[in-house]
Amino acid sequence: MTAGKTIYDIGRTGRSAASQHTPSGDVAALPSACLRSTPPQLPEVSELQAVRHYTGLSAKNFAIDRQFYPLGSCTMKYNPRGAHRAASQPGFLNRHPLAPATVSQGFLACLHDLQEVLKAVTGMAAVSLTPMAGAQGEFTGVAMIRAYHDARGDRDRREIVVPSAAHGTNPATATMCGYTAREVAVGADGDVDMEELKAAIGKHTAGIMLTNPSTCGVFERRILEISDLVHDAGGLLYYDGANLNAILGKVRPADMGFDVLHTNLHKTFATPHGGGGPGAGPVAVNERLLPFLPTPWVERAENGGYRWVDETARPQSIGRLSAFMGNAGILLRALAYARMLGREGMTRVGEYATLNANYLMARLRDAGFQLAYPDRRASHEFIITLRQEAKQWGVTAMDFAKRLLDYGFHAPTTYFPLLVAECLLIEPTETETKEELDAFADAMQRIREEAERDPELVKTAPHSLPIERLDDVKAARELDLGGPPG
Amino acid sequence: MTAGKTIYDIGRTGRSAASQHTPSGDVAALPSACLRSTPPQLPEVSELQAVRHYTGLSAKNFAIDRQFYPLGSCTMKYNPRGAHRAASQPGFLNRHPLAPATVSQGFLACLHDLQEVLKAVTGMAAVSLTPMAGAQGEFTGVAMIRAYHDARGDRDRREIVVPSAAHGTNPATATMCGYTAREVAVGADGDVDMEELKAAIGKHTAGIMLTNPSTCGVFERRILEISDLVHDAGGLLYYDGANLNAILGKVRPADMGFDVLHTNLHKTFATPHGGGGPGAGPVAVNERLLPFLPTPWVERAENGGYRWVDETARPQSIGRLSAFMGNAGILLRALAYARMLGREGMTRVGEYATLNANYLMARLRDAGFQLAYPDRRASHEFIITLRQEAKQWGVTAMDFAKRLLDYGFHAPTTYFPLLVAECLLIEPTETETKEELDAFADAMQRIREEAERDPELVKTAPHSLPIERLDDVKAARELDLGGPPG
Amino acid sequence: MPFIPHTPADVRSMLERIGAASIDELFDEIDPALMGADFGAIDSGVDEMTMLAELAASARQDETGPCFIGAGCYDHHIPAAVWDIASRGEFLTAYTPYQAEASQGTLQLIYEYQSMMIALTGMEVANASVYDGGGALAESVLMAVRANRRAKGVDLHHVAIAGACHPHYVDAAASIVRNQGIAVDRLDFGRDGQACLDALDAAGAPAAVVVQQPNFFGLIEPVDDIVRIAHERGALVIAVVNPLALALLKPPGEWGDRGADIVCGDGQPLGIPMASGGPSFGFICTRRSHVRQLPGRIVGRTTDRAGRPGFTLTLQAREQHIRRGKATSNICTNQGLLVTAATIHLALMGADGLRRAAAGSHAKTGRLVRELTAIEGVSQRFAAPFFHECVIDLGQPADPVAATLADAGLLAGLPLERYYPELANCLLVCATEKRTEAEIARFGTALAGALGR
Amino acid sequence: MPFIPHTPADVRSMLERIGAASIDELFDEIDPALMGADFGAIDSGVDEMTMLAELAASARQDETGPCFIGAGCYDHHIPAAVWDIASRGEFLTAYTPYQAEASQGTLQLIYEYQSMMIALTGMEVANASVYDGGGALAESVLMAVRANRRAKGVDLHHVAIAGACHPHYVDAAASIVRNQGIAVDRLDFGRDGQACLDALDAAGAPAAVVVQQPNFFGLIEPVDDIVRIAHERGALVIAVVNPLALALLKPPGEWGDRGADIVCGDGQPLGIPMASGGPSFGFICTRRSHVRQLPGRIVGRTTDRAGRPGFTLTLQAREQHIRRGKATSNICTNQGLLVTAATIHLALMGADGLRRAAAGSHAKTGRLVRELTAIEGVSQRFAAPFFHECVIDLGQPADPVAATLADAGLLAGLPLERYYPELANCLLVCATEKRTEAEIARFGTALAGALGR
Ligand SMILES: Cc1ncc(COP(=O)(O)O)c(C=O)c1O
Ligand SMILES: Cc1ncc(COP(=O)(O)O)c(C=O)c1O
Repeated sequence: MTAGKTIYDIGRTGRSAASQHTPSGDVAALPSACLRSTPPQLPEVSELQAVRHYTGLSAKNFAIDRQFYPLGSCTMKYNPRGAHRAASQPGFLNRHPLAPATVSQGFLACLHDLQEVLKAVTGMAAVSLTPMAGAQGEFTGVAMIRAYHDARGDRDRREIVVPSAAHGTNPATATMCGYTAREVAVGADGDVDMEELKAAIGKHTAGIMLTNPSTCGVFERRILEISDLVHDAGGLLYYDGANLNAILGKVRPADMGFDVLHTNLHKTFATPHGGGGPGAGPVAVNERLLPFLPTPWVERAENGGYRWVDETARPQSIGRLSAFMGNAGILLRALAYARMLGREGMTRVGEYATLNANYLMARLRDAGFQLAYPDRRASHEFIITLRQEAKQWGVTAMDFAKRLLDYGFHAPTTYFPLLVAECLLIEPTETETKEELDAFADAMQRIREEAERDPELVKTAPHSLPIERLDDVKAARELDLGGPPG
Repeated sequence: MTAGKTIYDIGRTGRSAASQHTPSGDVAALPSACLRSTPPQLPEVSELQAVRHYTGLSAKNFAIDRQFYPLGSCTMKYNPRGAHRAASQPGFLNRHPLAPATVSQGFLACLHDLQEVLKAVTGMAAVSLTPMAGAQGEFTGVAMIRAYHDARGDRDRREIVVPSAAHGTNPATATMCGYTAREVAVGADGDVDMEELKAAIGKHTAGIMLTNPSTCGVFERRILEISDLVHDAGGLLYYDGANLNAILGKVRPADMGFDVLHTNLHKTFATPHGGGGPGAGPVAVNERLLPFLPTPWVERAENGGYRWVDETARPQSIGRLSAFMGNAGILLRALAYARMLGREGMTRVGEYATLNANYLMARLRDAGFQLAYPDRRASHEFIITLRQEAKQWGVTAMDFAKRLLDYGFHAPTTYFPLLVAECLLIEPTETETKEELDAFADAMQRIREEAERDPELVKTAPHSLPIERLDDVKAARELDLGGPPG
Repeated sequence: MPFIPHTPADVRSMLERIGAASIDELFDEIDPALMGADFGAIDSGVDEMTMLAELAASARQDETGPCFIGAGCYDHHIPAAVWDIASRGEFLTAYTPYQAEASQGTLQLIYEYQSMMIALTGMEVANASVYDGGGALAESVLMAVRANRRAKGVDLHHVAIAGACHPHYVDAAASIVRNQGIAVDRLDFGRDGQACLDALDAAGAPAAVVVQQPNFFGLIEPVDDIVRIAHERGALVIAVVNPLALALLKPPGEWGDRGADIVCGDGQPLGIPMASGGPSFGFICTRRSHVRQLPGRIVGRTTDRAGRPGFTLTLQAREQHIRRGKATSNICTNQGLLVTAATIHLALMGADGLRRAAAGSHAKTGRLVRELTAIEGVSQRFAAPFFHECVIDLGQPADPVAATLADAGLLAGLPLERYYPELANCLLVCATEKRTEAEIARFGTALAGALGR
Repeated sequence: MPFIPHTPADVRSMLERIGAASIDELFDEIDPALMGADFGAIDSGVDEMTMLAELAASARQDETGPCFIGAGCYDHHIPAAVWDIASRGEFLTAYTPYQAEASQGTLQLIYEYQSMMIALTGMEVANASVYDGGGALAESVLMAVRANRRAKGVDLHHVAIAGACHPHYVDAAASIVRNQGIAVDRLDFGRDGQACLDALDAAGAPAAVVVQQPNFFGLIEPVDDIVRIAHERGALVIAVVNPLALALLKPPGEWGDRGADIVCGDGQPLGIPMASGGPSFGFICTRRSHVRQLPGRIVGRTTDRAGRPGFTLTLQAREQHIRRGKATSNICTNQGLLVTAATIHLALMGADGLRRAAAGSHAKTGRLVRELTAIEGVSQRFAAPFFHECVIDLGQPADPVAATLADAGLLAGLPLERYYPELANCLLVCATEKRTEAEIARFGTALAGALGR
């Protein structure tokens, strides 16, 4: 039994997974000064020990394949195994990134197909698949906005406007692109405060980053007005596609006036999150930004085949963002998913994600929970605030979250967006059943009763997991970040 | 959450895993009288529901990849993932069993290689890989013994002798082959009682089935004497290879005088047990029985290639035992394992399996447990008897077994062999670490203390699993064997 | 040391505790004369990388183009989720669920499997698998003879096969039951390829009558009549079925006067790769009244000490580990992992998905037959309706034609001469739902070419 | 409806509870003008079987013979267990471990990963991954500039690349850091292909000096000297390393006077398939004193309420979800699953296994170089010792030769003209431990043929 032990703890000097020992070789040609004097301290375990240890660790995770996982803004929907299989074909796994295009036509065709799908769902003119996650997509988009202004000699625009509900990656991206993030408030109805926005926009404005539906779980109704406002001021609009799942196949960001966007394939296109990644955050642009698209991407050649487009063909490109072409394996999974959904299936995604969210919102409302935006439709997600519960019984949103784990549900997103106190951002996704939503609502209701009757029980949760609540303060104060034992 | 629910319970009319719906077709050409009037009542679930349900069920199993699993006689050793991978190559998985030999040379070469390995480790003249498990191997072997006697016109031999410690498949096999099983006692030292044996053997004896080391966990020391005795009486010797792991690469059954045997590839050759199978039980024979070998098997052709041998070439063969050639995928896994071990690795298997068993036996003896054969070396397994504990504290072998589950160990084999009261047959295998054996011995010792101090605790175990002790009597009395809900 | 975790220090301290000087000493009860064998014929071991390269090369060698052989093993679509889940260590590396509390995953799954097989076959109980379809037929014959042993006027030493049953199944059953003095009589099939009711009428009073639906030639048998005739003579009826076909066809439980008595077959079409024919699994279903004659594991639902529902192996008194020489069978290890895959497969397919796979295969084979018989001199041998296999007469010996096509990377079907000399010009072909229009067209073109048309 | 479980009855009762008449009504806050888009350009959906057939055909189209390209992506052996475990749903379908108690599996694994990376690099702390090697270099540059911002006389707008660093890494870093006003200066490499110490001497006072070991040409760099010179000028040293090479080579933590300050690279050689270059993962290790400048997730060990050890994300105040515009980076989703695979890989390989893979690759490349340079007119471009890549001069333009060999199914290495016009006759070749003698001989023969020798 290895409970609580690390892989180092179960190792012993001289032990190994010997069938992984490939034939070695002579290193006499290497100058001894460049060689290491002692071997690195890696674990010394048998193959069975490694298999048992990591299989055992996996069992300590919640995951979509095990639990309902209504993490708002993260779109934890079913990740089809067929897509995983499709991307795991030997021909894909063994392809070298620098293999000549002549022997890569199958792969290039797949990328091209995915580019076309993304153009169609976003309404944009061109797509680059290279960004490796949403945040890298954001970086790419804002870097393109900057390249656009720079190319026009319009160098005084220093600000990127973001709503206060924006995801942290938005302002962080602005900074990485050398801009200042300027936050504008969100009104009581969940839409951006138009007065503040008007005050914020001007000739210093490089652009605005918006997600719509927003992370407040509502659709920004004045989006066309905002678009005009920003464009009239000479700024551009960036669409954070993290929430595209809500409107997939129904509304195209291009039609809302956006100039550039990323999509999170690991959300909307159902590629697995992998315990923290990998994702993929392809960017799509309208004609205006097309010259700046990052490389490489794929286009059709005259002979009907496919070829890479790189900096030589696109001298204004913002360039390369990674060593190769992006998270190819994730792109293939997304393509597989898109093929299985097709046009009709995509439309249904937005519809049923929205149905599930509105239903669960209604159930929780009826169970006595306070909605952040009670007069609004939920998009694919919605917010409840436990302000009341915290004040009355001292039971916080975090306590509810931890107690949900005991009931076998992953917790919703907690304390985001920051502007709603004691909030839970709940996103059920379209792939969950009504029964699962009902069970979750029932659990929430029971926890609420517990919070009133026995607040300690909730405040000290979880109680049924391998571990109880962890001391985060200690973690940050007495830093133990690992390192080999000796 | 679906705890305790069956897949039927979570289904709903009209729900489906729709991406598994392949294009249908017109069935008008089929007479309506032969068609079913209502669809079969299968579960109606979404793909996520199925994935989550069966992933969740898997988590309710103990398995080698999760726990120490010292199930005596079953050789629960590490099942290398590399062997699983090797057998899962598309070229193997997509091969049709009746594909012509001309396009099957890769596969046939693998089978031939495995036949050669098995000939070498057993010392026999020929091998047929077709039996699908140990019991089918036994059937095959005894059917060959019968064919041999029949071919000689020696039709009065009606008995197969088995020691009382024999596995249940041995006498059951004798019956299936039209023989009567005659049991002979095992002596206090674990060896067969020679006097009884002599009395049992005669001209009515078709043969004897033995496993050596025996299921008493000791090596039958008078094996050569027994062999002479049986052969002199005109009988043949069958070797039940279930325990070959103990002497792999050290002693060849042929040298002990056996005429025919099976090997359990799912034991000695580390192919996974799969929660009840599949296995493979290839048979090996000496020259005497070669004409009777079941078909098909593989031999080298004159052109250096490989070809199937079937009944046309071997008219005396006992024939075919299954629709195709056996559990090909298991054979490939065994070959992969054999290639990784090689000659030296095989020898080590027996050595370290024996070391682990003798060590664990010593630890348990020192902890106060009573050994069934205290004066003997353990082979790869050994027996303790909890007669004392049962008498003194009312805590049985079964109670110890169930309580071990709480400590995170699978239980050893209980109540087998039948001749030792309240016994546990313990087989650690060579792939477990000393630390694991120590932890198991410590747990046994603690349970013994619990049995003395708080027998109820042990008698009502397990306490930490998803379910408590099950009512087997009720299961057999109030038969609920499933069926669709409606 | 591949897979052995012992360090030199471990070995020393373990030997010390044992009180032995060396590992060799642990073998000191074995006659030294037995220990001298030379294992030099076995090569030295190689690392996993090298082994994988070797076996991958062998596997690659056998890759071919599209497969149109059926004959008991079919190239159907298998949802990716099936083996992703079935290959989880918790299913793959567990043993038979003897310790029920630590094996609820496998046990509940088998219970669900039994339920699904009951639904498909229209029977009342199912076991947890036997080795394969051939073995299932053998066990079914033995079971029928035992179950029918008190019937009057029935010959317990004979069972009759009505019509074209898979010859390998019949061979396997014959090899196995022969040892218990039971003969398997193959009755003639009619000119139309279906079971000949007259032959059955003339067959005396066998203990059981076996009929395969669809039969070996892919044809629909008049099962209602066969069951009625068999039952009139006191024989039990053993139905050999393709479980996928049961998504469309009348379940054996409803055949004739009171349904078949025992239903068996091979589960390969339910999510099992062809994989050279194994591992797959055999299934047996029967009436509740025969459950004590059923071989193999059976899972039942019961309750635990706290009254919660749970699952356990039951009726073990039928089995060899309890009943020994008097058991219903010697089977111990069965084909559990394949049952795991089939259960997940059935759950994912549902009745609708299964029906589509069956109907799609039926339609594709129809399409193939039209393609092939459009070639001059090529015809359909039997006119009766077929499910997803069909006997095609090439008008010239089929074996060399199939060999030519195989060399061109196309598995054209099974030449039947080996089994039926009178069908030397015939190929048994099959197109599952996986075969594409392009592949079918390729077959047509290649066949026409091989026939010189 | 693929992946959507709703029955019509579900939809009805859900809408009723919501108080809406239809699903469409749920979109009534959206301006109808936005809803008219035509999605007809997207094809209708297909079932999993059809999708798999399509993508398998594409994948098969690109299968080639042996790969001798390296250049940052290497065809090493990956133990079968690595992805069998990493692909378990519990790792594959979990999110970032925000709820620590429900994510101990991933968290402990990352902690173990951090430990292993610290061991390999000789540094003090590691993060839980960034996107890839190129991104890791970019983040390292930004980090170095931040960490060095108080140094005197250092130009925070420049970093210098000493010698031949992977051109794609440099490009990626340049594109990214450019926006913060940082220029990446490529210093010349010497005639021997190694970093030119004189060029470094002349480089002014960059905030950081980047050196890749082994460098892009596979050559061993004089890292001790480079680190010493850089530190003398107040620059921080960023080491770009191949983690597999670190099984053999001196860890960056020991280079020069006091070791490199930041170590980054791509984890692909640690159990990640080539897969067209992604997903893989970037790693960054550094000194403990710089930990607050490290971007990305970091896991720490702590205790739970009961005092038991457990793991959690820590130092989150560096990250965008807390610090927003002031975060060390905008990174959120990283490459967790690949870290999972790499951790299992490292545990299985151990120091010995890793060393063998490295030494084996080194030796195989030596063997390859001998094979190729035995051809008349073919030579080794740089004489310096190499790890497992080498620049081969063909004496004629390399691009068409590589194209010819690719058409023959052999990936002959990377033609360097695109990156270095002066190396237009050169191929960068690599042979990992997986390449066999036969494959190397085949390369020799094919190359000789293509060159007309
Ligand atoms: C609204 C929003 N924007 C951006 C991101 C960043 O995407 P990624 O994590 O893929 O970098 C997220 C991810 O959680 C998000 O929810
Ligand atoms: C001693 C012995 N003989 C025979 C067998 C039967 O082998 P199988 O289960 O493969 O049919 C076993 C299996 O447990 C066994 O332990």
